[in-house]
Amino acid sequence: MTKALKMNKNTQQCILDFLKFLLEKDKVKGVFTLKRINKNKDVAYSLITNPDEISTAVPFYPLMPVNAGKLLSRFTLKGSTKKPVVAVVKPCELRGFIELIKREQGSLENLFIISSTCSGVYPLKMAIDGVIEKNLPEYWDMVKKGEISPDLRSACRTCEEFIPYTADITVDLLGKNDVDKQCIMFLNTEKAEELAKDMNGEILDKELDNKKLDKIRDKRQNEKKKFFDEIEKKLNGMDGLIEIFGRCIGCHGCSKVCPICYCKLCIFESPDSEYRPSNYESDLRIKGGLKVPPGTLYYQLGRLTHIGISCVACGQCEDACPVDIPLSIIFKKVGESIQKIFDYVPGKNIEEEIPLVTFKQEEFVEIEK
Amino acid sequence: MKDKDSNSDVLVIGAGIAGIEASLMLSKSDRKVNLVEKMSYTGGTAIKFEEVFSNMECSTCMLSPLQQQLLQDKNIKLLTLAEVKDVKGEFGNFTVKIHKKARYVDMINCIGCNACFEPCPVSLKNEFEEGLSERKAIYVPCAGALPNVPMIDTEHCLRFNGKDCKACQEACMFEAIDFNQKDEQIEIKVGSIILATGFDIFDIKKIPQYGYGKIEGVLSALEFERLYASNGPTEGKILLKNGKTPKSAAIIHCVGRDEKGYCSSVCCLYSLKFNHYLKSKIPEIKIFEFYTELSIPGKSHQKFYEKMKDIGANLIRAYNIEVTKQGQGIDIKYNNGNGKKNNVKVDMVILAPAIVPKNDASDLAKIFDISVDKFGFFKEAEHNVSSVFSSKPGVFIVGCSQGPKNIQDSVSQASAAVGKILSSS
Amino acid sequence: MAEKFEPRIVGFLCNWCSYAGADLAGSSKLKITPSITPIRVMCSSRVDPVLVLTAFLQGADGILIAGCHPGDCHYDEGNYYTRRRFAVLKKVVEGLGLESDRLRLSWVSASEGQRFADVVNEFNEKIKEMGPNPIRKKTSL
Amino acid sequence: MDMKIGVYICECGPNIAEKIDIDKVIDAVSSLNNVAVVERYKLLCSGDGKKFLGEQIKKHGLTHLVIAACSPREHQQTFMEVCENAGLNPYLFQLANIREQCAWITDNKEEATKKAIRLTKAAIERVRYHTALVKKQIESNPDVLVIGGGIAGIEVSLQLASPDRKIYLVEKTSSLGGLIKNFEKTFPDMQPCQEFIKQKINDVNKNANIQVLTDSEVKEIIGFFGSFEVKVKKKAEDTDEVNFDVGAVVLATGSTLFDPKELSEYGYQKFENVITSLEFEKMNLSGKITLKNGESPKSVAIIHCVGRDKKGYCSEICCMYSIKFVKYLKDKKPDIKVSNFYSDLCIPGKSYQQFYEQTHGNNVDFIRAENVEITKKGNQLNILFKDEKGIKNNLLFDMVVLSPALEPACNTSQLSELIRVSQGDGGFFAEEHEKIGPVSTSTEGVYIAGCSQGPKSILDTITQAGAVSGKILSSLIPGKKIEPEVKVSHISESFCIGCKTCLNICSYGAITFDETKKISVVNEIICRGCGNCVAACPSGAASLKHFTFNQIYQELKEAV
Amino acid sequence: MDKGIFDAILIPMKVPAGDSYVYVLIKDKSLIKDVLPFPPIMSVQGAKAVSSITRLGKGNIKIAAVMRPCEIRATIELAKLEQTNLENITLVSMDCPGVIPFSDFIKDPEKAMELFDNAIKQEDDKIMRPVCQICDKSSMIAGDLHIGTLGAKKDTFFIISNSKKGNDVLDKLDITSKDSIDSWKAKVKEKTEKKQIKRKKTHKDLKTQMGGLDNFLDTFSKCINCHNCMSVCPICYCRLCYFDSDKVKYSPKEYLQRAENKGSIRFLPDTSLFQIGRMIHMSLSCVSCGSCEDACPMSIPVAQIFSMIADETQGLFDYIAGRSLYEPIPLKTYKEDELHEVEDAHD
Repeated sequence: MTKALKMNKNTQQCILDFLKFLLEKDKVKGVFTLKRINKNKDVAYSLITNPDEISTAVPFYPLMPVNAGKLLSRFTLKGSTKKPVVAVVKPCELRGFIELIKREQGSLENLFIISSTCSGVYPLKMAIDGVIEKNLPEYWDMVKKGEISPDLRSACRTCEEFIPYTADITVDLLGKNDVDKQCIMFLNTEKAEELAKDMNGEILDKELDNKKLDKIRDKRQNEKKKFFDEIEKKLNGMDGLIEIFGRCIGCHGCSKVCPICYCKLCIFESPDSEYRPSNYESDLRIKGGLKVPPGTLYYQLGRLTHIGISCVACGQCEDACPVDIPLSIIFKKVGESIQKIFDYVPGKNIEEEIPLVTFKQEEFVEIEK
Repeated sequence: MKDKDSNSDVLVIGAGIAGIEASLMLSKSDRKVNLVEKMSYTGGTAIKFEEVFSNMECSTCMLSPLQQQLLQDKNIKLLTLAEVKDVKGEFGNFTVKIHKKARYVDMINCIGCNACFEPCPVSLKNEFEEGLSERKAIYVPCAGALPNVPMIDTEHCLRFNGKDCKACQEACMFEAIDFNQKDEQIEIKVGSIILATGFDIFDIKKIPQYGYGKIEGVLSALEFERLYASNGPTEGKILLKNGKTPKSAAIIHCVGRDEKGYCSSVCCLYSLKFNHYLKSKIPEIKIFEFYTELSIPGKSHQKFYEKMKDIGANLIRAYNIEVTKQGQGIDIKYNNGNGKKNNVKVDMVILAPAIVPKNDASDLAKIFDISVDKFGFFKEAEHNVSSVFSSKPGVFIVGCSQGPKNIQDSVSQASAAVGKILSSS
Repeated sequence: MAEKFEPRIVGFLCNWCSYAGADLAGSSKLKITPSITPIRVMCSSRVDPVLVLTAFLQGADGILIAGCHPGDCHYDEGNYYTRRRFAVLKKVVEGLGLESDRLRLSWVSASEGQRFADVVNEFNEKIKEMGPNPIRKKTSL
Repeated sequence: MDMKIGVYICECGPNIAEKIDIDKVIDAVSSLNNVAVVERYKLLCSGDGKKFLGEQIKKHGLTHLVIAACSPREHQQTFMEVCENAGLNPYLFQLANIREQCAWITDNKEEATKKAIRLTKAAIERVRYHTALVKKQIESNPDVLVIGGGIAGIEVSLQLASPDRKIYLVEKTSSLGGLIKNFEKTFPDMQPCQEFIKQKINDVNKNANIQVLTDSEVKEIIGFFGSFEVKVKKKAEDTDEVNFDVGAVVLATGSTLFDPKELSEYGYQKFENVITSLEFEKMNLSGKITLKNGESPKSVAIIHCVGRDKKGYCSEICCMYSIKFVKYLKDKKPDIKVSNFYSDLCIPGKSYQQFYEQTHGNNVDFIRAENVEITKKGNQLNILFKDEKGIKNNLLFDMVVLSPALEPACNTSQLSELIRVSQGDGGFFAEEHEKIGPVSTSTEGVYIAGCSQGPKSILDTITQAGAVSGKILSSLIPGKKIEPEVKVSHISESFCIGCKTCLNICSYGAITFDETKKISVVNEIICRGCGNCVAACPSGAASLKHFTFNQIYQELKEAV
Repeated sequence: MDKGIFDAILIPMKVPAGDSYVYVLIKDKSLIKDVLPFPPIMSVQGAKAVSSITRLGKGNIKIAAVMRPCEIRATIELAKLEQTNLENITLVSMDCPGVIPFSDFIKDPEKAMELFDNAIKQEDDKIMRPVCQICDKSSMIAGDLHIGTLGAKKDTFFIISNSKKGNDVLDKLDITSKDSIDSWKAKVKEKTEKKQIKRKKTHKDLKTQMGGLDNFLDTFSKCINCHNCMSVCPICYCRLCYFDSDKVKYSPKEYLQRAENKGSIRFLPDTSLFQIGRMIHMSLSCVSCGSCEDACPMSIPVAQIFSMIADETQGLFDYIAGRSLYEPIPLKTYKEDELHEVEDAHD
């Protein structure tokens, strides 16, 4: 039985109150969460220090502008924060962050994580012309029912890891039908209890409603099967891959947004991977022709082998792809198959070692000391 | 001469640009240098200029890094307010007696905060500024002078004229001011000597028809340099005595050339430079430039001349020039090239006087036992060898002390002299 | 705004001319607004436009780059490049309708103590007229 | 070992103490991370002050030092020495200028204090990012390559050659001596110079430390001050080239005459008895000055400034040697008529006016003339010109001597390519600084002497040769190591993309391109540390030691 | 190629899935049938393609690269920046009708293709990318050869040479008819002038729309820092972008400090620094090809903004990116007497 904090108000509101409380009571110096950053109500991750700014925070907004794991890593890259900071992130973002910490790219010290049972987010494109805003009521309705909206990103629709593993506080959202009347925050750690202390609301012993959640997981698994079968059909050997990745333009945008791709300089952008005239000359001799820029498929497969083991299937790559390649499903599929071998769930447990560290970060001369 | 017991130290006299260049080079090759300067500051005459032809570079920017380096150089012993009184010995081992006047301000304690000036009750014309501004009895010649340590002018200081004034001493927080300082007689031993004592300018008063010293608004080139200097008496504003801006000006070349019997080789160029000075501050000013022969030798100077013509330099070849006062303005009568009489009226006249030997050149020559030429410049040894050899082995002559020349040639001579010293001992 | 506005001006000064000029201004006890913070660089050409931009976006009210007069550069020609880079920077900022007047390029020689004082004070006045850099308060940079 | 920053604030007597509330500054900075000690002192630059600092550094085991006092231009050096003596790397120190930039610019103590705090903080934040820089010492080769066997090259070689310094004297013609070989006398003293130059050549030839390479041309020079690798090709025999290393290079390639054929009005090589000054010198040296028909001329015209307008500069010596010619002629034929046609008489310096005046009188005249044109009239040459009064005029002469402008030797541009010394005005080699660097160039270790730098007299050439020798003797000392600047640029191999932007803008050719790796590389010995390349590099691959992005950013942050 | 003038051709080709076009380098003539010199989209910027195979040096084979004028101009910029070696490459351009946004295309490739063809027939560009609609250099000849379709009789076209390389090719092709290209010139002039007016107007509107601090920030408030714009930009050739380097990575302390100064900051905080910084670094070489806008997941009108800025910065040195291989990159050189408007007047 873990402790839980119960408040009888709209869950989102409660979280805002809680975050405000944390800042006002000086329990934390900063809050990291999604926030409306301008009058157009654009939403972006923000670092908030002034309690009054909390009012414009939207912790559970159904959008993932960037994988917060990547951001938290950037935040703590140059050493852990000395002042306490709380971050509200999604389960996959948290898992991404954990994977990065395992690679020395960040630190959890003085960083407290609030996450929730996650019902997924909409594609970035829907944020462009405010569609998400319109969809909000429908979204929350769906959250209560624990259903899957077809508008959600494929990555989310097929996500089974919607329960955060290592969060200090887990907010009960998914499938909670009274989410707008009541808020349950599971205080998974002592630190969490400390933070919640003096917050008005009642402390009780509680567990997540696993039956309910299992049902939802089933739904997602079915969804996933559909997607996988579909991709299965395409993924028949090389030609299949070429079909899928044929239009890749080699912009490497996917690795730029990937929470796991942390290398200062991607090996596929490093001098070693550069293409010499002799290369294409031989290619021409053999094939009679080649796609330019070359090596896009090589890159995709290479990236798979590099990060497959740690892919948390957050779907950012697909969101960012300028040529709409269904990356998230492919990476999820291949990733899982790799992870199964070691039955490793990326980001599940910070103690757990990465099964195969097949790659190290390229060591570079510091440009600036 | 390469005998073992020869002394490798060097005495450099004159901390103008040539002397500085020589000292720094010698130090670079691990020679100990005694640099003797008559004045209280380094930089010589060049430091008085705002800009130098033909690249119009700011003179201070050019010199101050060198001056700084000089002051921080461990191998160079700078003696300011010092003069050589006696020299014995020959190349390899000279014994030199130096008289160092007391500065009455401790070089080490003083940090150059200038707190002592303001309380000083005495005030008189500042020679460095060609008398265009006032200074106190304790003073540095101009802002930014290096070393940035004032001196007491005992001739005018009340305390040294029987009164019991110690205003400056009271103002100083560093016990830097020491009235009991005494002149020193220093004796040093050196192997070789470089004379870089520079030049004076021809006393224009000797030629009354230029009206210099009689007519307001008739300036010598050096006075004009200070007038334009951004660290000078007017912060670079070109003004007449009455505070008005001149609407027209005349520049007159070759002042004293005939009297001296030689061309001073830099006047044409710095006179051309004055066009830039005038035009940059007073774009609408009208300029008349009177010359006899245009002497602008070298690869870069004609280009410079053309540039000055583009900004409006107006050169008139003229003879028998006469400058007279005309009401508010100044009238210049002259014969032009084809013998016609002519005249113009201007607000300001700038005279380019000949370069003449330093007033004490002949005394120094005696002290160092070297010969001077008929003009009084130090005389170079023999024909077809480097002009830096004086008539006495081990004594080298550089810069304008050997004859009128521009900065470039002075610096070349300085390096050459150093070369002679380094290769001979 | 209650308390009176004190501009924060960053001054990139080249070691050989402008910083020397600034020192001369100081030792001549000329009055200069303390709102300028001088940053010494060896040559104005070291001033990376991105550094200036960084200062600008972090809310500096004014940024002054000062170097040797053209032709006087201690390193021959550095300041000519400074000028070109500055022109581009200014154009970009201006092109985006941001306040390019907060960026300034000036030549100050080692003997121009007075000029340095004038440039800085005059710039300070201009900035005062413009008021604080609005970017300072923007959260969504 | 963790960071221990010591902060010391100088009262500078009343200068800082009275204008700035030092205690406030102390309070403001004491709490900053890693600040081990903050103290005030009455005068840090004083003997006691330095002693105090030294002791403090040792006592607290400081790893970094910040001093808030006067301008770095005043005492940076002083305090860096203190660090060095106390065993602290002098580059782990930063000086905050709270005197010139705070105390002395305002009477408002509060504001001054605020700014002092800002500057001191900035210095502390900056010093965190300082790294210890160590002076390098590079072995240097004392030998010298002298290109050009004229008087300049000879002078340099003779002065520099010594048992511990070998000289390679490369001359493209078959013999040493250059132009002077053709002169009978030198102005203004009219000293015979044949003996003089023969003697010099002799001295060179019997000097064991000078290797003379005639009929040779330099094909390649790579490297930098202290170690250049040189390839020299012997013209005649196509034997393989001579290779050797030197520490410095002297360009003494001299000058040649402007070709009057380019200006038809002078009728050069169109009419007999129109000759150039050089041809006249040779004729004079041969003993008899004669016309083509063997008779000796009764009247000679000397025309100055031939080609001056075309070249765009005054060649400095033409007036003087023209006067010398008058003397030549008068010595040989006292009754001969000589007329000088000149535009402006350029006789700078103390000796020449007199020299000029000596020639006055008996049948010698100096005519200020414009638009000079030469035609044939009978068997005489007719000179048409406009005189000072602007009146057209003409005069007849038996012989006309042209005084053409001097121009750079033909191989100047090829050499300038070879060794990265640019050509300045008139195509002559550009000196490093018109005033204070007349014989050095923008490439360290490469010097220019004589007319290769610009037209000049033999005397000035000799002086310049001496200057070059001085430069080399004082900076390239046998057995002494060279200490290059330490605050230099560095280009990160991993991040450079090889766009060559930095290459183009470096004034010193300190950056080279590694063709195999396709990246730019800084030669730390040549680099002077201006940082131009750093600001130019879009990838941020270049950085300037001691003025890195972060170091400057830290200051900037405090300012904003 | 038939005449053995070239060993290979770099040209766009439909991808197997048929839902995009990418550049291919082909030697095998049989492949030529599948190529489409002028696809309706620009997925890869041609300059990036050329650079990707020639950055490390020229090959031994002669290649003809058939690209749009903007791609060729970018290629020339890259050549000046040592990022490509054109020695064995002949650049062939054609009058460019513009392309349609990738996002529109991918919805229904077939239909898009039709629309595209009609648009070309009717010379109507409103389905094209906004930045194509304001492109006033769509027929600029910067490469070696240009194929002019404008003002040509039906099913004919002009081949215009612009360099020695180009002439050589023409000679080898020994094309007999040498018509005057005046009709082409006239048409191009007319088109260009129209575009120029539109370009100016668009920029003006754009400036009022997004000019000023708030509008600027709002415009980029959606930016997710994926740096796609930079990744696909042909001019952004750096191995590691300045704004991905350590220079822009701060300590937690500093991030918090910056947040405290303002109450809150967007995280990551340096979006504007990146955007403006990128303008400073590459706007002088920007050819307004529009790739950035196509690649922006948040549909920020990056290309239009950059084209606006580029026109201004390039105007400073009356430089046009990619106009000529022999105009030096402005920041690699200087004039002693210029740009006095940006410096304080010194008396």
